[in-house]
Amino acid sequence: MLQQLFFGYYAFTIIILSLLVVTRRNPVHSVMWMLLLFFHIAGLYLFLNAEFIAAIQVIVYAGAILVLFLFVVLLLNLKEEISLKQFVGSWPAGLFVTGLLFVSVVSVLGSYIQGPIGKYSIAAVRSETHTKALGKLLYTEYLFPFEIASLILLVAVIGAIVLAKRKLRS
Amino acid sequence: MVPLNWYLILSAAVFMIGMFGFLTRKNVIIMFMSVELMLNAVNISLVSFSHYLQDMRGHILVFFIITVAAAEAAIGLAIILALFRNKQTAHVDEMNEMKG
Amino acid sequence: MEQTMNNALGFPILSMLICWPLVGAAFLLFISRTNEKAIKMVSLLISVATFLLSILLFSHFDKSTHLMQFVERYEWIPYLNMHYHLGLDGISVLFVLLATLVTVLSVLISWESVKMKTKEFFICLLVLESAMIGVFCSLDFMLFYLFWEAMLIPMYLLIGVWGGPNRVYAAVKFFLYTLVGSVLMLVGIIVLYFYAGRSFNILELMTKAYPYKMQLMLFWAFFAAFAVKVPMFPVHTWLPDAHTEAPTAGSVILAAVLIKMGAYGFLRFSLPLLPDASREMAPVMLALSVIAIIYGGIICLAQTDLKRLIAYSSVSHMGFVTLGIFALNTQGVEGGILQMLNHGIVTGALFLSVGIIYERTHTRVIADYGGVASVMPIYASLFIVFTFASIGLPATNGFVGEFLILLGGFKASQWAGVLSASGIIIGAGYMLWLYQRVFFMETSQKVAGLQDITTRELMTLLPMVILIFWIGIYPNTYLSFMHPSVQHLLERVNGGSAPAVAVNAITQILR
Amino acid sequence: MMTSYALIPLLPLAAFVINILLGRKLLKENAHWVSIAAVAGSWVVAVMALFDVLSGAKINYDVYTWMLSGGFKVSVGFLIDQLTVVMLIVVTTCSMLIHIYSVGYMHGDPGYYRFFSYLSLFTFSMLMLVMANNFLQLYFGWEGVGLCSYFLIGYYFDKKSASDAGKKAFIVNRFGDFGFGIGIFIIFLTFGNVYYEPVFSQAGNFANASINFLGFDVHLMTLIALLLFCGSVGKSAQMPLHVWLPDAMEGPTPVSALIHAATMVTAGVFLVARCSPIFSLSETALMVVALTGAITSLFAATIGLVQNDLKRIIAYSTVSQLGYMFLACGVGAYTAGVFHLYTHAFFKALLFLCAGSVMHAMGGELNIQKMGNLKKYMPVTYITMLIASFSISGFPFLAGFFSKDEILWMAYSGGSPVGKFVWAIGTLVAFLTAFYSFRLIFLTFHGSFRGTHDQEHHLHESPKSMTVPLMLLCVGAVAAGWVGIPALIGEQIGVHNYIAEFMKPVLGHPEGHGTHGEELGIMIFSTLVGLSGIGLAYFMYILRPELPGRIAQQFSAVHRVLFNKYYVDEFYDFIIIRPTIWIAKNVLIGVTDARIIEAIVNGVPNAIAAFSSGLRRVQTGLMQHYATIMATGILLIVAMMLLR
Repeated sequence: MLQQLFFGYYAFTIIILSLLVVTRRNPVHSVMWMLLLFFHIAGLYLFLNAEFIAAIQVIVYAGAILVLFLFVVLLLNLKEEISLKQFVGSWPAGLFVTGLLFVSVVSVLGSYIQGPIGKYSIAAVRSETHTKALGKLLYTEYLFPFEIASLILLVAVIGAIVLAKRKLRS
Repeated sequence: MVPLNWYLILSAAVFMIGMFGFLTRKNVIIMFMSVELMLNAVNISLVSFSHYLQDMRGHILVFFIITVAAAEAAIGLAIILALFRNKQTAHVDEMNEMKG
Repeated sequence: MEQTMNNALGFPILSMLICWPLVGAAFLLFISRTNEKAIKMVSLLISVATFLLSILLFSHFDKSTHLMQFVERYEWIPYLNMHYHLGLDGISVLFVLLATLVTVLSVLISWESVKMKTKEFFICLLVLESAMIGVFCSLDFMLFYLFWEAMLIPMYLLIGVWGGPNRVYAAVKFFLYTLVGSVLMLVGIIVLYFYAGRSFNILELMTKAYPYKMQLMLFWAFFAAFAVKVPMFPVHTWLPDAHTEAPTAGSVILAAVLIKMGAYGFLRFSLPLLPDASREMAPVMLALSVIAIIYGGIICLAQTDLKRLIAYSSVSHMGFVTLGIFALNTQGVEGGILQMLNHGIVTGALFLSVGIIYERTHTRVIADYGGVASVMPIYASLFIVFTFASIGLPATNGFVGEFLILLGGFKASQWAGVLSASGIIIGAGYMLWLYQRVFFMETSQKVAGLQDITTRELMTLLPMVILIFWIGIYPNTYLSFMHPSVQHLLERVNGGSAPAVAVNAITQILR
Repeated sequence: MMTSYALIPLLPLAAFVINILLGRKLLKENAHWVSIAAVAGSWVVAVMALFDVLSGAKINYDVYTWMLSGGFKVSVGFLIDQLTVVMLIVVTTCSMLIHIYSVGYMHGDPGYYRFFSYLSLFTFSMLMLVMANNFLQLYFGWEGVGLCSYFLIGYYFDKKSASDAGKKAFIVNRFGDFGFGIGIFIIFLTFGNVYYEPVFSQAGNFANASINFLGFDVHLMTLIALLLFCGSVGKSAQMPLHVWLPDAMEGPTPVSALIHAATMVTAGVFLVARCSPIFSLSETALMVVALTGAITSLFAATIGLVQNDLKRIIAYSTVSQLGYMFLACGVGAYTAGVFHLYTHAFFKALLFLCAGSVMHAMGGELNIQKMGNLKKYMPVTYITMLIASFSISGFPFLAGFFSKDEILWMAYSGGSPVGKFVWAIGTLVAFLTAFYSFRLIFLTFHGSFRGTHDQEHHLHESPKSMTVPLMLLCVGAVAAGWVGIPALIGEQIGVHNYIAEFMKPVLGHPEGHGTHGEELGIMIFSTLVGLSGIGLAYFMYILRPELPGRIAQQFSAVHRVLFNKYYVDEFYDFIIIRPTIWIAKNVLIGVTDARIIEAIVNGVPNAIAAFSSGLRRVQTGLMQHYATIMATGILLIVAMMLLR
């Protein structure tokens, strides 16, 4: 019962916060609501026994990405921004399509068939700790994708510099 | 015990809200944030799948998604900056160079 | 049946004729574009050399046979049974000569008038020459089609790059018009290919018999390609635009050679491959020809643009050609071939002349002219020769061709003969009116003080004058080339008793 | 010997080539020597040919094959028989005299060499025409003379009226040639040949044949004859294609004399005479010829009555006299027609050259109302012109008298169904001819001078090179007829009708069905008619000079119609030229080309373009729209999977 209540709180808050994020006129407010949203998602992860994921959710998303967003938002002209409508003209179409898509996705949930259960039972992860279990897997079986991810980050770093840098001349 | 479906409905709802944001917002930064929202929705479902199937692969995938999201955010925001410098606007409805 | 003769000359002359301009064009690539004089001299040398080489065809052609001569045959794409197969008979040999001669004159006339992208211009011209020769020599259907389409590209560029103010419209129109027709021809070629047991060999295809329905369909497919090129009424409207906008050399080649290919196509393919359909459809073709003659002529009366007038007169004159061809008798067909040659010479010369004066005045509006005869007497007297050749005055080539055609046409259908003979009245009307407005009357401001033609310009027109009188006074030099080939062709068309026809022909094609 | 005949046309051709190539730079003022030498050479050979023919030779040979295509073969070849020889003599003689005359007349003209080269080219073409041994070569010469006529009428090309007139002459002739050409086609299809000899010898076999022509069954020989006659009508300026000849007077006067009086315009008569074996087989065709001739001669003569332009009056007189010749041919009297052609060449050329002499003196003035009393200043011109006028009016024992009398007698007695009718018209025309000829004489040479003082001051007799040809032609105008003295008179003085006997082998000689008394009556009657015409002119223009004005006022409507040549030019302009150009502009260019063909040709791509520009509107360039559509696509895919 407590679990349901707990999930209910998180689910409700996450949805409300998501709505606030996409509807606020002022981008700074959106970012702030998003910050709160990310913390709640991290909480949900904890609830699902994924403490390492919860940790990087907070560190990377809330700590790094959102701050980056905030920086960029502050570069924009906020005064003009908040005096304008936040939605494009065709927003009802977007709403309609999204709604229908939601209905159709939800309607297939009933036909979900569970696959085979893996070896990482809650108890097994707990005994080893989540971080270690993930780390083992990451550095053995998923070593190659991991290296590629590092390369992607490198490319992103270089790309961001190249794109954001002003042209030397002109 | 919370059924898996509840998580999946939550995930779907967040995803759809993110999608709605992407489809309707003018400001390109908010659109970008909507994309992040959608990624998070996916993450929720992945983590919950992982939990209920007692498998680690969902977590691994989430790990990579977050990595890619970080990279994407960096590049995307850099593009927005460059765009803003050239166009003096962050509103997508004012960018229609591709109009046929 | 043996249909070819061994090459009387010891060397592959046709391949040389096709390659020589291409080699020249490639050579031009290596000359600096600033060195215009060298570019022009090389182009001239190449084209003159090609022309001199083609004279060998004239002197070594065996006039006593209808067989293909100077034949070359090599495997090209064995998988599809395509061959590199070249040869000439009495119908095609003269056009190769015309093409090489006209190219020389085009190079000469472009000497001063092409001011930009000179190098590319002459490369286009030489590539065009090679493609034109290829069209007339090909004995393999696919090779023919290749040259036929290849010719479009340099012409398209000539009009589109070096043309007048409205050049892009004209070039695209020209290209699309001809392409639409050619595509239908390609379908026809493929149908023939499969029907005849996977062969592109024109000579082999000619010996086969095709069911009538198939012939009919193919006839109209080929018609689409050839009629556009001729151009016959009602698909003629690209011609005035193309001629008006094209640079002088482009107009000359267009008038002298390119539009002959349509009529040549009828002679080489439609008639011998599809004899029954040609015979049945001849009345329709005669009617279209008569319409073209009268229609083109009357429209000329209302033209205000020099080049447009001559372009429409081409429609009228080519109407005579198709009339002769589809009269399906000796006089008509021989007259038609001769008239193709004549039209190439006369209309080519008229466009050369217009180019000469356009270079001086930069106007094509007839009303801007007047009294040119007073300031440019030599030019005026050359022009009147062309005018009267165009009208068909005896002793000029136009008369011989038109007379034979009308005689043949009259033989085939009295109405066609009588109605198209009225074309000679209209012809006199618009040409003399044109001449009067441009050359006679008081000297207009625009032409006052113009310098008479230079030696180079005289050299471009003189060959035409000589040919006009040569063909006019002693046409047998040229007619004698055609006799056996035309005879053979007409036997095939009017032969009647075709070999037995396969029953399931249509299903075979469609399979 | 045979080959030397080729020299007759070739010498002028050579002169033409030399003059046109070298004239501008080299010969200049000496251009006439080449041409005159050439035509004199031709004349000599022609006279030799005359003696050959007189001694019974008939020359017919091919020089080379011109065209050969299937069964169609035609050569350049020469046929010299009695008819040809007469024409040769007329052409070379007139041409030579007019060449000489031109030396004086054209002196100082900037296009001197050009003029003489055209004259040579004309002589060449005309000789090719008369010497042809087949229809196609005839056609060659036929068009060739038309070309020269075009050049020479438009000689002063900077004048719009001159270039208009040249163009008009050529195009109007083309209308006639259209029929002529089709005639040749039918001859070839009938006889398989276009040579005179086989055609004429086989014509009899087809006397009753008929042919389906354009859906009508017609008598073959009538059809051929009438089609050939179309050509004659054009070239000889008969109704309804006469309109070009009066305008042709824009050319220099020697040209009018040579081409538009003595030689070229008579080619039509020559053609009819040459084809007499065909014409004779068709009564209908002959009737048409006779009536066309008669009506034209009357029609032209009435116009001639009121014109004031010196050369145009003579031009209408030419049209009228040509009508006379056709009238003769039409009643079967080809010899009479050719005889009149021969005499007419002399006196009409003379009239024109005298007119040229007058123009020369008057400084280009052509209006006879502004002349008068010129006999005082130009005695030679006056006398020669007077004699020519007497000759054309049929004054007894002058050239015109014999030929005209022969025609009228043959018309009256020849047995043609329309003979009496055309005789009556002929006689009336004789009266009118005499009247306007002398009206011209009296207004020009008598009375008082009505021009400006300046002009009067300049009046002078023309130079020798002009007057000598006048005098020579004058001898012809007097004596040319003496070779054809009718038996009625000839028997009294012991001479034969030489020309009729000479021509008999070619043209035959129909006998008149009448008594000597009738013949004498006709002769005297027509002479009296001619004299009364002269008398009336004398009365109106010498005794009562105010009378013509009063009459013109009295019958102003008639006068206006006559003065405006029955409005034929305006009529043609209205029914042929304007509609054609209107159709060209408004129907063919405006509707068929622009609205129908171009509409389809441009319509297809335009439709594609319109469709794609509609399609283009989907591409708004807004990212959200694309994304929404993408989402819709996903939705559709999901829905499809769900609902399957």
